[in-house]
Order: sequence, then C-alpha cells, then structure tokens
Amino acid sequence: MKFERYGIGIAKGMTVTFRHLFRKPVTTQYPEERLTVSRRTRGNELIWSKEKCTGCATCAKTCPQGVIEIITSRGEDNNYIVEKFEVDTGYCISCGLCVEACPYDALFMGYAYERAKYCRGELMMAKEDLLLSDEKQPSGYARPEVEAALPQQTLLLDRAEYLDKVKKRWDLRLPFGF
Amino acid sequence: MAIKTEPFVLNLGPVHPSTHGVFRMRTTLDGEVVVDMEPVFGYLHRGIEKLAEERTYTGVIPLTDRLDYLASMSNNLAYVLAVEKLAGTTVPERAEYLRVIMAELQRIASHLIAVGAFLNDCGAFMTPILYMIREREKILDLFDMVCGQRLTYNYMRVGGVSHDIPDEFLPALDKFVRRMPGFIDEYDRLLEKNEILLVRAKGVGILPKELAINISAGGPVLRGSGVKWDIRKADPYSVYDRFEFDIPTGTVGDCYDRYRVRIEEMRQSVRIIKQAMEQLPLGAVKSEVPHLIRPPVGEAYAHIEAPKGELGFYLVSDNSIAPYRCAIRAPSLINLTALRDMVRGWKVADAIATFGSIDICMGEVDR
Amino acid sequence: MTVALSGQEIADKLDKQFPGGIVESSQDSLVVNSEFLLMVATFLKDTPDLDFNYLTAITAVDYYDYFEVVYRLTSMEHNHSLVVKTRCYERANPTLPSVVSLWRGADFQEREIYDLMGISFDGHPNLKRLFLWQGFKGHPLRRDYW
Amino acid sequence: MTIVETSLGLGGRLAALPPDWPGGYWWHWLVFVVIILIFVVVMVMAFIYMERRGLGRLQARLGPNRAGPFGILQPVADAIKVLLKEDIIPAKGDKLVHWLAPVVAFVPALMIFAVIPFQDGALLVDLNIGILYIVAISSVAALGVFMAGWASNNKFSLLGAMRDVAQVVSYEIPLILSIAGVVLVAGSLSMNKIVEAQSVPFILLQPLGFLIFFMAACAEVNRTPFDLLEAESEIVAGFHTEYSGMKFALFYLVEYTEVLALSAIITTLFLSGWRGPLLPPFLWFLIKVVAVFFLIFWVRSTIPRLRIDQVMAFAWKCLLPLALINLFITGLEIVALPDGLPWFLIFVNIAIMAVLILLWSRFFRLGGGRVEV
Repeated sequence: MKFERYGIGIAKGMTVTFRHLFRKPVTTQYPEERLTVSRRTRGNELIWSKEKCTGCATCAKTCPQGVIEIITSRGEDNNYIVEKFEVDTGYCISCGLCVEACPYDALFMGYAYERAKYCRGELMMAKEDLLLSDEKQPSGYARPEVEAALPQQTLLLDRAEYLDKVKKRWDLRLPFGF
Repeated sequence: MAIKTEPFVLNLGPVHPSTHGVFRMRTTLDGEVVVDMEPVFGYLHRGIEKLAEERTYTGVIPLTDRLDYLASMSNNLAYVLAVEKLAGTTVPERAEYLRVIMAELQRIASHLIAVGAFLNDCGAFMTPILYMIREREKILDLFDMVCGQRLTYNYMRVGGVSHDIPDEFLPALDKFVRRMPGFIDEYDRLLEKNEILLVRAKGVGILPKELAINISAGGPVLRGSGVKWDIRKADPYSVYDRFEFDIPTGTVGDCYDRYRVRIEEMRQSVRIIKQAMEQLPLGAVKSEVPHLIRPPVGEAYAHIEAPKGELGFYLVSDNSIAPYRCAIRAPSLINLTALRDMVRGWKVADAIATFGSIDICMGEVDR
Repeated sequence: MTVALSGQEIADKLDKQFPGGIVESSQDSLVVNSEFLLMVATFLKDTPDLDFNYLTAITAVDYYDYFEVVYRLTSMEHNHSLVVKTRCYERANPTLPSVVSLWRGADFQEREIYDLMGISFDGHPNLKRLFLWQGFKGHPLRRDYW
Repeated sequence: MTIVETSLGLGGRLAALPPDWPGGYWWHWLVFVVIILIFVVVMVMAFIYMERRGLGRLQARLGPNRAGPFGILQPVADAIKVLLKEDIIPAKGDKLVHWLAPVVAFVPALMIFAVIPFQDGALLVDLNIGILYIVAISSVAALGVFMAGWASNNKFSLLGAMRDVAQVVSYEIPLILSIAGVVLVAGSLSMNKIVEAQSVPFILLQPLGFLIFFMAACAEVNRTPFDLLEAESEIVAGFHTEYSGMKFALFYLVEYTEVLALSAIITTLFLSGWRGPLLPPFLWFLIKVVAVFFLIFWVRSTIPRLRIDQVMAFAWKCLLPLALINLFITGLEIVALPDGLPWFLIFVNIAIMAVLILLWSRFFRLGGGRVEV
C-alpha cells in the first residue's frame, strides 16, 4: 500500500514559499534605484548628427513605418543640404533599422528611456530636437565605438551583488527587507 | 427526479482576467457545466500578413516581433529562414549557433510564462508566475544586452544576426545556464505534486492522440498527447542536428501532461544551450546581403519548432523588394481548434485551466 | 529530416487513379483540379505508404487571374511531406471543397481564408468570418483590396 | 480585568436599570462596542497591510512600501481611494437589495466579536452558548453574499453567489462537528470557559479537530483554496463584480473581518486564547491571532484553487466522516477518563490523526468531474 497524496505536496510547496520569506526581494525601487540599461539599448528617441548626414535618405527608405521625412536641396559643392529632417516618434517602433542602414553613421538610437511626452504634437521631432545634447546621449546600438564607452549593464543575474553596492533606501536595509 | 435546468450564455472575454489577451469564449453553461463553447477571435487583428506585402524583406522582421510577443526571437528565426530559403542566402556558422542559443532562451522564457499563467489560472495566487517572471527577467536581460530591446528584439537578419554578442554575454549566459536547473527544480517542489493541482489538472481537458494529430496541433499540446513529434528532430533546421536532446512527451494529453512537457522542455533547452556554448565558433555573424533583397520568383516555406508549436512562414516572391504574399502558420490559432471538444462537459473552472494549458498568445492568434 | 516528396512522382501515381485530376506537377508541388481535391486528399490520407495524417497548413495566394490554395501535408509515420495546390479561377464567388471532414485542423484556417481571401469552402461546418466582423465589406488579403 | 472594573464602576451611577441586570450593563455595553469597533477596524487595516507585505515577501517582491514609513498607511490610502470612487448600480439590478447586501454581510461579521474574549472576562457578553451563537451568526453573512450576487444582474455575480451558498451550507456541518469535540473536552459552550479549560492548548488534544475546523472555516470565509466565489481567474470577481466605491469597501471589510473573526475563534478554541506566560493576556491573544492569520495567507500564497464539485466532495466525503470519527473518539476518551484527559493522549490523538489522514488519502481520485452533455 502506497501513501502519496496525504498532503505532502502541499507541505513541500509551502516550504518553498516560506523560504522566500528570507530571500532578498528582486524588485527594483525604480525612481530611487536605477539600473544601468544595456549598452545597446534602443531608447525612445533618435539622435541625428548634422555634420555626418549627407542627406542620402537611406534611413527614410529603410524605415518600415515610414516615419522619417527628409527633404534636401542641392548645395554649392554638389552636395545635399538637409532642409528638413523630421521623425514622428509617435509612430516609431524603435526597430533600429534606420541606424543600422545609415552608411555614414549619422543616426543613433537614444540611450534614455524616459522620453514620454504629454501631447502628441511633441512627438514630432524636427532637426533641432534630434541633435546630440547633454540630455540626449547616443546608445551603442550598431555603433561599436559608442558602445565601448558606455557603462556595463546591470543584470538581474548579478542582482544580489549589485544590491550591496547601490545606495539603499533605509527600509531596505532592515532585516528581510521589511 | 431530475432537476429542470436551463442553459444560459456567458461571455468569457474579451476582457477577462484569464483569457491571456482579448480572446472571447462564448460559453453556454448549464449551471457550472460548459454545454457548448464557441471561440471568437479578431480583437487583436492587425493584418500583419497584409502589412508584410507593403514592406521590404528586412522591414517585415519588426512585424514578426509582434506576432507572438512572448517569443519574438522564434518568430524572427522562422521568418529569416524562409527568406534565406527563398533567396538562397548562406549563413555563417557563428550566426547559426547564436540563433540556436537565442531561440532556446526564448523557449525557456515563453514556457515560463505559459506555465506560470496556467498555474495562475488554476488559482495559485500569483506566486508561481511571479517566481517564473523572475527567471524570465534574467533571460530578457540577456536579450537586452545583445539587441537593446526586452520584448521586440528584431535581432535576426537575412543571412545571419544583426550584431555579434558583446563580451560580457557568454559569462552571463553561463551563469544563467548553471543556475536555471536549480530554479526549475524549485518550481517542481512548489507545485508538481501538489494535491490540489493534481486534482485540478490530471485527467482534465484531455486531447486524445488521434484528435491532436487530426487538428494539426503542434508543440507541447501535441507532445502532451503522447506524439513524439518535434521539428527540431523531425526536420532539423539551422544546426539543431548537432545537439543532443530528448523530446519529452506526455501520456494521456491532459492539462497536467502539457504542464509537465513544458517543464521538461525547459530542461532540454538548457541542455541545448550548454552544448551550443561549447561548440560556438568564431567568425562573422552576417553574410553579405544586399540592402534591399530581391529574391528570385518563387516560393518558400520554412518552419521551426516555436515554443507554442510549429511556426511556419510561406513566402511568395515576385522578384520585387517586398514579399508578394507572406502567409503565417500560427500555432496558437490552430492549437485552439479542439478547445471546444476539450472543455465540453467540464466545469467553467476547467475550461479556464484547459485554455491556460494550451498556451496561446493573442498576437499570434489574431495576427 | 522530413523528406519533401516529389510532386511529379505522386502525380504519376495519382494520374492513374484520377484521370484528369492533376493539372500540373513539379518537383515541389502538384496542382490538383479543384473538383478532384477531396478525392485526392482522401487518397493521400488513407493510402498506407503515403499516410498524410497531419495537415500542416493551408494558405491561399491571390495571383489576380486565379486564387491558389496551398495544402501542406505531412506524414508523421513516414516523416515525409507534400505540397498540394489547387486553383480557383472565379473571382466573384470562388468556391472550393472543404477538407475539414478529413483534417479538422483545416477548420480555422479555412475560415481564415474565407474571411481574408473570400474563398468559400463547400462542406465546412461553420463557415463564418474568423477575424473580421460579420458584414465587413471586402476581403483584405486580396491583392486588389485597398 | 481593569476595563471591566472601570465599566462596572462607571455603570454604578446609572440608577434606572432593572435590579436583576448587572449594574454596569449600559456602560459595559458602550465601552465594549467601542472597543470592538476600534479593534475590528484597526486589525482589519493591520491585516490588509500584513497580508500585502507578507504576500509580497512570499512572492519574492516587496509589497507596498510607499505610503508612509514601510507603507504602513497603504490600507488608509486604499480606503480613501475606494471611498472616492463612483458608486455604480447596474441599470437592471435590484437597487434596494444591491444596496442592502453589503450591510447584511457586514453586520453578522461584526456581531461575532461580541463573544470573543480578549482576555479573561473581557468580552461584550459572556454568553453561556457563545460558540453556538458564533456558528449561528456567521452563516447569516452568506445571505448578504447571495443578495449581492442576485441583485447585481450579472451572471458572474450569480455564479459566485451560488457557489458561496453551496459551500457555506456544506462546510457548516464539519465545522460544527469539529467544534463539538472541543466543547466535549472543555465541558462548556461559553468562550471564556473554553479558554479557561485549556491548560493544554486544544490543538494538541484535538489535532484532527483543529485541521477540520481550519479547513472548514477557510471555506466559510472563502479563503484559498476555497475562494471559489471570487475566483478572479474564472468568474472575474464573483459576487462583487458589480460593486464599487463604498459598497465594495464594505465587502472588502467583511472579508477581512471574517478572517479576523476566524483567527480569533481558532485562537480561542484551539490555541488557548489569551493564556500564556510572561506577556499580558491581551498581547498573547493578539500574537496568536496574527500567527493564525499568517498561516492563512501563507496557504493562500502557495496552493491553487479547488473546483466547485471537488470542494463539495471534500466537505461531504472527507471532512464530514473525519469529523464524525473525531467526535466519536473524543467522546470515548471523555467517557473512559472522566477525571480529565492525561497528557499522553496528545500523542495518541496525533497518531490517530495521522492514521486517519493516511487512510483517507486512499480515497483520493483524479480526473473525475466530466458530465456528458
């Protein structure tokens, strides 16, 4: 006679949950604790280099959503002058194909991820909004030279060690995280 | 004396806590018993097959991310395999291995969500799914490291993959692969032998072997019914013929078998990743492919073993830069064919559990 | 490895059985006259050395002149596959026989084709639109739909 | 004792009371009503906080920790949020019944506390049939739930309400039978007397009774694994699908009040109530209540939900026979040893419990429940 279903499975499961009471929680306290994002992150903005862009419009052709609008005029040295470079980031799906396609490394994905806007109109990015600035840093997506300079990503895998390093909220320092 | 009862119609969905998206089950109930059930789709229909006809061959890859959004890598892989077959592109060895690693990581991630959601549907209040999301986060971190996105990866390209892995990827992957079996054991301890789960899932929602084949089920649903059929073994694509792994199968095809098959598949995936890491060669990750691909006139079908079943892309080319037709064999949709047979006569709670055990993703069902 | 059976070889076999049933055959596929579709499908499913018990997928392609419906069959027993096609030349009200009685896996896929391509399937138990709502005008996957 | 003394002292000034009533009746009444109300509201808030933080920790996350230090004001924030919400009544619902349902559910839940002894003699009324009163009152709450389900004009609500009625009626029987065992040992129905009789906690003398009571009571107050009536993965929110605002808050309060009552009753019946060394009795009572509550939400965090027919089968085929056997064995022990039960009976009873559970596990069947349609 074999006894197997007298509650042993439930008891086992309860030990598993009980053990979690003494583990560190994996949650990140977001606004206070910020993890370093991937070096190749495709943040929700595009960065455009005025100097490098030749106005070839490869990006506009590649974009699957057709959100890049580019108008050029003929300059003095037989080169293109970019009159208009507009990205409707509301329709952008952050696929990064434009950045990969750019033959002159003039486009970058943004490193920031908190670029929500309050109205739809602000999502329309013109030339000036797309330029590199202190706030707008490029990510290393398809740009190995940028990637090398960026800090390493924090992984959940290394979270236990990571937690000891960051400045902790005071209630996180208490036993069991309470 | 028999009690006179009257059936009534209850709409489970489209907005319901456990329909995994916007699926609707129009159930006819007699008390608690499901007398009839009709699935209603289309709330997430975005016309991806039509959209694909308007985009370049590379531009379709981001669309495939949005099919089964819990397994974007697998979708990418199936699509690029089809284009490569169509255009006759060769793929460097290293890229093949990277694809396998990514696809298997993705399988683990998708199965974690599938199992977690199934257990949640059975009423285990959030605990299993939260434990499983914790592990899935680690996989998403790895994907993020490689391709900069956590859900819509857009990683595979025709003729390879878009980027080589960064230096810190392999140590992190190694750490993950070493830890993952322990976590799978923990999930087993949590609920495998739980009496309540057994009574809820064993013998419930049975899909017999013959019916499973007849409805063209795929993936864990087919294997849970005891059919040893895995495209990675039956029709090896990429470099799957170089790895050793088993195909776990169930016996009767109930919810519990499907749940066990998914758990075992995660172990096998870890095994494949380990072998792929050992064999990973050096070299290029992308072959020379023109910016705008113009495959010759013709057609090609490529299928892979996606986490949810056989995912196939049927491409017809008319030698232009966009596919003439891009048809998708969506496993989630086809696996639902027998849902009515599986839930009829069971209680509402069983209908939910059975539906959860099939594991669908509405993005793929409705396309 | 799943062996893709040559359409020509199968066509030779079928030609004796169903004279006039095979329109065209190539290495990859064979095209069946739509009137013979159900008979050919039954033969392919029930013949022991073919034994196509698994219907992988059904798709339809619009070539303006005709619709081509592609049946992708697999045998799990012998691990081989075959592509059967059939054509439908009418555009206003294209009709094909349904294979749901043989493979129930065709159920939703035929409904999907009916919905998006506008091909009706005779003998389908529940031929309704799958993704779009009843009363939707047109069939979006046709090439002339805008 | 101090509270009672004060209340008696204050009551001495009231002259117009009937001579056979204790002098401080009205003062006693007033003081304890206020105490119970404050106790219930504060403890419910504490329970909500503990459950949310505790579940968070059990599920490898933090739980709410934003509102106030440690998130201690989270229940307050929740309450404010829920009270500010629009009150919606379904257009085709029965408005009066819809309005009445939360009240009908809440009042009996609160009334249970009338007989819970917080410490020796500190209770609203020491009814000599205390435990019988609890059993009677607690089943009235099911009426409120059913009214809510019926008046909502929603099929999910109705399914949830039907499940609740079926479940409560079935589990009442093993519940009472397991209480009967305790009453036999204690020799009284009065809650205070039951506590006084527990020189050894009855959980040791009545281990099987405790298990049966715990499971049946969990089913009575609809906690996992018997939370069928609000099974969120099946019937959305069960009977309170159509409730919002204040009325929803009231149902939420009912749920936690019932759990608090359950913890208090278990403490009183099986964990020797306010008795304990060193610490003051009231604190002992609180500690035990919280410990029982921890067990309840620990169970909730771990195990899945049963199906309705399995719930019913469990009540009638497993709990009821076991409760009867338990009552029989207890009766035998009492008859055989009329001078009080000796300590070695603890081991005997635990052994009996183990044997019975093992025997009943043989009846465990899988895969049933399909109906031909």
